[in-house]
Amino acid sequence: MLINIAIAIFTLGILGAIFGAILGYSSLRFKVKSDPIVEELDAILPQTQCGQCGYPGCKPYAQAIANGEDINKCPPGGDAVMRQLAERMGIEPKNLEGEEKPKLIAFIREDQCIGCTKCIQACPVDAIIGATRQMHTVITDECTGCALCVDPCPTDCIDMVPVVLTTQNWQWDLNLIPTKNSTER
Amino acid sequence: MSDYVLLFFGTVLVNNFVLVKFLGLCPFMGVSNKVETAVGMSFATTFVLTLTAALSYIVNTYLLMPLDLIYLQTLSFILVIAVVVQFTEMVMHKTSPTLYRLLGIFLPLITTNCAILGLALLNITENHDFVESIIYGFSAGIGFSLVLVLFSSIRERLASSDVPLPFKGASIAMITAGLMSLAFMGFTGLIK
Amino acid sequence: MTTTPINLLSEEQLAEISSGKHWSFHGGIHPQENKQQSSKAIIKDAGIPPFLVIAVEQKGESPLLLVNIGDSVLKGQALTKATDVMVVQNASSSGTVTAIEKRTDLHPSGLPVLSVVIATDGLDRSVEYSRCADYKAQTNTQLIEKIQNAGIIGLGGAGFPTHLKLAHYAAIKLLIINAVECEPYITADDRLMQEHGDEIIDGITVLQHILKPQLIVIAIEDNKPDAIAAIKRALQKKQSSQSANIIIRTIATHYPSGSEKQLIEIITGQQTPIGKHPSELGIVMHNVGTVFAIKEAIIDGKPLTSRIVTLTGEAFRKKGNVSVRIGTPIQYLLDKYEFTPTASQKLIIGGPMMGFSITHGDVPVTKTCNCIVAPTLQEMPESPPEMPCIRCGECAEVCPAQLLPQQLLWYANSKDNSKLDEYNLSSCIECGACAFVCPSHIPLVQYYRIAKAEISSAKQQAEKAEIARIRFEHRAARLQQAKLDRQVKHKQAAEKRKQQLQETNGGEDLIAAAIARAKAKKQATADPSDAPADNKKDAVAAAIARAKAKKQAAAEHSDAPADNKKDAVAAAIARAKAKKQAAAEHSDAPADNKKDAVAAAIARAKAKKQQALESTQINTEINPENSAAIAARKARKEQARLHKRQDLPAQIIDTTIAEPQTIDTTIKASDDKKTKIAAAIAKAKAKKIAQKDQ
Amino acid sequence: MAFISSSSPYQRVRRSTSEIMLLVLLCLIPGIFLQSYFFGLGNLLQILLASTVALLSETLILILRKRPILSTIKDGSALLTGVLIAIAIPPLAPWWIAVIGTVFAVIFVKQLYGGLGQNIFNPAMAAYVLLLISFPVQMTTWIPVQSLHPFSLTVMDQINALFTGFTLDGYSVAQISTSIDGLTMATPLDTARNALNSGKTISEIFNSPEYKASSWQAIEWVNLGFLIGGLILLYKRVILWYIPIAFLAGISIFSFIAFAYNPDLNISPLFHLFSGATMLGAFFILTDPVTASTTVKGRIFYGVLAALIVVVIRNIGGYPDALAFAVLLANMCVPFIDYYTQPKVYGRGR
Repeated sequence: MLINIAIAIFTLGILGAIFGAILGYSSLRFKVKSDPIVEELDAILPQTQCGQCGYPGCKPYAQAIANGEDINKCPPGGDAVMRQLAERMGIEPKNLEGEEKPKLIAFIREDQCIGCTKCIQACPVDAIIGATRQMHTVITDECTGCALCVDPCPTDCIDMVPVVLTTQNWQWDLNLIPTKNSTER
Repeated sequence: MSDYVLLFFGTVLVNNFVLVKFLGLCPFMGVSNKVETAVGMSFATTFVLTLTAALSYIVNTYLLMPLDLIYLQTLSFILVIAVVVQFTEMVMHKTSPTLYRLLGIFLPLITTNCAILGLALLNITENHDFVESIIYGFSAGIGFSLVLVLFSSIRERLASSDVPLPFKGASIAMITAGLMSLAFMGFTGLIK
Repeated sequence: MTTTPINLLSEEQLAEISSGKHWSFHGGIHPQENKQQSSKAIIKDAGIPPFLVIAVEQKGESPLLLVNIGDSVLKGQALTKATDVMVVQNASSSGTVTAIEKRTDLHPSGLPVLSVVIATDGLDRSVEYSRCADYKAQTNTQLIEKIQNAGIIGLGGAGFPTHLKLAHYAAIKLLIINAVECEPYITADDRLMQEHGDEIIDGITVLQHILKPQLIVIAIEDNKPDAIAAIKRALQKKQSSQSANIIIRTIATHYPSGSEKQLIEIITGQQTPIGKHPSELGIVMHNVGTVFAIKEAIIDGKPLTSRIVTLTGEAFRKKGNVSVRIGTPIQYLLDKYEFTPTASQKLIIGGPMMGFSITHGDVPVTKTCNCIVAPTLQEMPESPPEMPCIRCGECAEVCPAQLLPQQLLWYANSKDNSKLDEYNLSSCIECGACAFVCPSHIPLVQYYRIAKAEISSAKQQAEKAEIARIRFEHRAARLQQAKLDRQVKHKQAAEKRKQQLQETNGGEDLIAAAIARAKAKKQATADPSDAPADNKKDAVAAAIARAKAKKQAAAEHSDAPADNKKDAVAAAIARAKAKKQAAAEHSDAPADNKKDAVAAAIARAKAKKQQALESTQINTEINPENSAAIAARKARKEQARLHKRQDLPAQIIDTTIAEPQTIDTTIKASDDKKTKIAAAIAKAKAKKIAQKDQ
Repeated sequence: MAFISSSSPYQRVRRSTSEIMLLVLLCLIPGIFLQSYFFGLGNLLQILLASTVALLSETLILILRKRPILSTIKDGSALLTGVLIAIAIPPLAPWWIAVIGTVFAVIFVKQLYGGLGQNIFNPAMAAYVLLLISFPVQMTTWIPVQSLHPFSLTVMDQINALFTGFTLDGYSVAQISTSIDGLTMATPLDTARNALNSGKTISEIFNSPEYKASSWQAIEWVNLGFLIGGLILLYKRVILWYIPIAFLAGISIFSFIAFAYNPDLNISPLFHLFSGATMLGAFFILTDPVTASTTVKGRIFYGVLAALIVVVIRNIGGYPDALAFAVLLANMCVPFIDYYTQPKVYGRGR
């Protein structure tokens, strides 16, 4: 009886040891060094560098997501980015934290700018040019609409304005030319 | 030879593990959202099934039977399965990190996939020899892959259809699986 | 823009083409043509409207204007300057420029673009046209420039600048003249060919001279027998070595055979590979209207000032083709040709398959406007309500791009952009064949346009994000570099101080060591908080200064033992620390503290600036001649100081060192500016107070 | 002056989805007529019953889903589903067969997937499979051709049989289904299968009294009826030729291979073509655009796949007719087929 138990334990032990050795070898053989997912996540993020997620820029947030941070903390990216992140991470989409706003860009009212360079220092993408005591201006093509320059301005001369609609960025619209839909999607 | 062919088609179509035997439903529901992941899961599961079939046969025939340790079958098979799955996981992490992440928890969960243990035990109850065991394992994997890939391509289409809210997601997938199972009933009696 | 020919037509292929063989394309439809409504009457002049609105913006870019408000202009006078991609816009009648402003453009969006408004004088005086009988003496570059200056763009619909199309004349083997006009209702090209066959052949000869193709094919649909006959006659008249390689190809009426890619497939049997330009196959295509305009520009010296527009549809009493001056308001045409609106009237620009609707007549005719359809409800009834797609596949059968419209619709509805890409949505030419046949009346084209716009905006956003990321990373790197530089500088300064100290103190090292220790300690406490430690640093500096003073005192009094000195330094440090803590504690939130500090700094900076300004002004008053130089020097000094204080990034400093001239202008404008600045400062102060109150 | 703003194209073909469905229904008439000529008015009753139930259940679910009712009902798809189910089930099957089948088809197989255009499986065939698996006895009892009836059945008899299981004279459906010779009636495919299983060869079967008593001639006629209807559909371009031709060609080829391999154990291609629901399936069921493949190559593949499954199951499987199973299995593969049979887009090489 006892010998049976001993045989059983011994057999399983041997089996376990063999398998353990195989696994140990393959864990060395198939070692994975870096995690490319951070780069991929960073590519999905809108790169506004606005810090609304609580991280100082998009890359740190991408890193944080890879480490298990929530994917719903990027209001500039909106629902679309969140869904991409969810798909990429293989997790369920969540409701966005904070609300999605229409795309805005910064605009400096010239007559009130005193040339303090505060906004220049605040801009994460160097989209404001100007010099001390010279009027500053926003390069509209480069502005990401992060609004980080609004608060530092001592004279409150920076407004966030919607992007001007031209024939170039105009889009066909289902509402403009309504399509009737019997299933009321 | 024709026996093997019959065994293969019988296992893929007539006694399909998922739709007829209802084994391995967890990954069938879990990773069928996208064809890409389904294909990855199919490969992983087929690989695990085949390897497990071979290993469990060896363990059973050359270790447990001679030592009269049949009562340890379940225990040692689970050990075999766990090792194979771990191994697969490592290989996959190395070769395809994207797929590794997409499969997520379902990859280690292959361990607890009843299809695998079911296969090991069925191999013994059906008295399959070594080659038969491997063919059985492989064809079970192919059968699983077939329906998983078809199911996932259906679900991709379902994702953008106007399903009533209470039936969105898993519930319509269940209904679809049921209908697929109905269709597979047509193969009954094909191979006796 | 040069393109490398990848897959030029071979001699055999060209021989096959000229032998009369022709091909067909996938799909296509046969809509009701309704061309007889307008094809019978000869082309009339639409007359001179009271005012012309000539849009000068091209693809979102405003060119350099050559006229000002109030200038009188002549017909054919250039309004804008040509740049490499843009063509010249010419005045289409004589008169006075009354406005240069944004006006609604002939575009489905109905958005305004920069336009020149000319009040016509009814005289239609034109600039002197210089006829050029022997254009063959001129180089290609000269001819192409002439075409650009004549303002010629593709008149078929897309409006691609013609000079760009002619630019790669090097490897053209086949020139196709597109006279297909496959859209229902439109007969502008048809009439043009019937009445101006000779001029068209002349235009073709001009193109032949520029491009030197081996073969020229004039493609005409078989529903225009009169036009075919006219062109044939004109070609026979030309019977010479020139016309030897010009052939007329009659093709079956089959919409959308007039689309560039489909026509190339009909004529050559080749498909233009995705992402490639036909010129890479050695093929170039020009619309027959464009050819006519080229003839006028090169031989007659006349720029493009008018085009032929088909006015058709049952709601027009007088239908037909008219020659309309570019910029003529559509309302003028509607009134003149007795447009009688009916219930739920539509007004379609272009043909009924690919055109777009406009909501009012207050828009000008542009160079690409080939047709205005005003159908009655019986002619083109409202589309019945959309039904669900039953995947019947009719759309895939007719799609000339061989797409799967039913799948595209499915993914457009679920906004699955990657799938749309996989199913090649970008290859859709928006011909409308799919929507034409759809039994569920789904406006497929509309869905695709929206999806395309969404994809392109997503792409743009991704590109923008990439640029933003690069800029952010560069900035971070620069800041890091600046920080390192600063550290090096500080270190150097510290070394210097130490040396000085050693010199003055004769090797008394003890205190320096103590300071170093104190510094280390402070850094340890200061490091964890990221606060912009101007204020902290100040405090630290103060403490150090105090410590220094003490040390000096101690050195002077040198009877005090070293231990004592150390104690004193420690005490000073302790005091400094206490002070700092107190400062930190006295405001509840650290952020407020920071803000206060920043605000205070700003206020200080401002006060300084104002002082500087005032002094500059005093200087100006005293010695106006020298003032600029003085001001500049002062400004530089000020900037240097600010630079030290605020650690500005190097890039900004570069631009800040202002030239005297700029300062000069600032001073001149200062009266006006001063009040503004004062207001701004007041505002800043108010803000500060408000923040403090919070 | 403001004009109406709308999207191009402004011209359209004037054929609608409802018209397509109506045409399909009309083209079913020859087959239905022949069916009722041979088997009595039972199938007309079934059609009446099933259509009513289909429309009612469609209305019910549309109310629950808060969707427009009238315009959806008008598309005619529910009606078509009901009619197809009624044609497929035995004419004197109990009333609840039709009801269960139709309710299942309309609610579960169609509307839960989002309604017309979005269902994955053919509703009528899914319902048929469900019924066949759940109620094999009721679903395989075909009454004999009227001329072979031992009793003459009146309309009232049939109505009664449908709802109570007995004729007015008190005969049960099972009794009516027995022909003069006292042999239980089944479809010819069924008969052939049973005989094959009991070890007879094909030629023996065709000469046996069971087979002669079976309604094989009638079934052939009905198939012919559906063939005519299908040809009209093809002519009217309501359906495209790819699927029917691929399916029928597939049936002929696969069954010929089996027949050539062993003519004693496998039924002939001609018999395959004109028995069971072959013609109904080829022209009216497989061609259902919603559940069929939409690419040209895909449609051909789809037809051939269905044909292969039909022949395999008919010849060696456990069910007499396999069309419904084949349709479901082929439906299942459609998204996959569609994905891999995309046509080459213009400019993507030749």
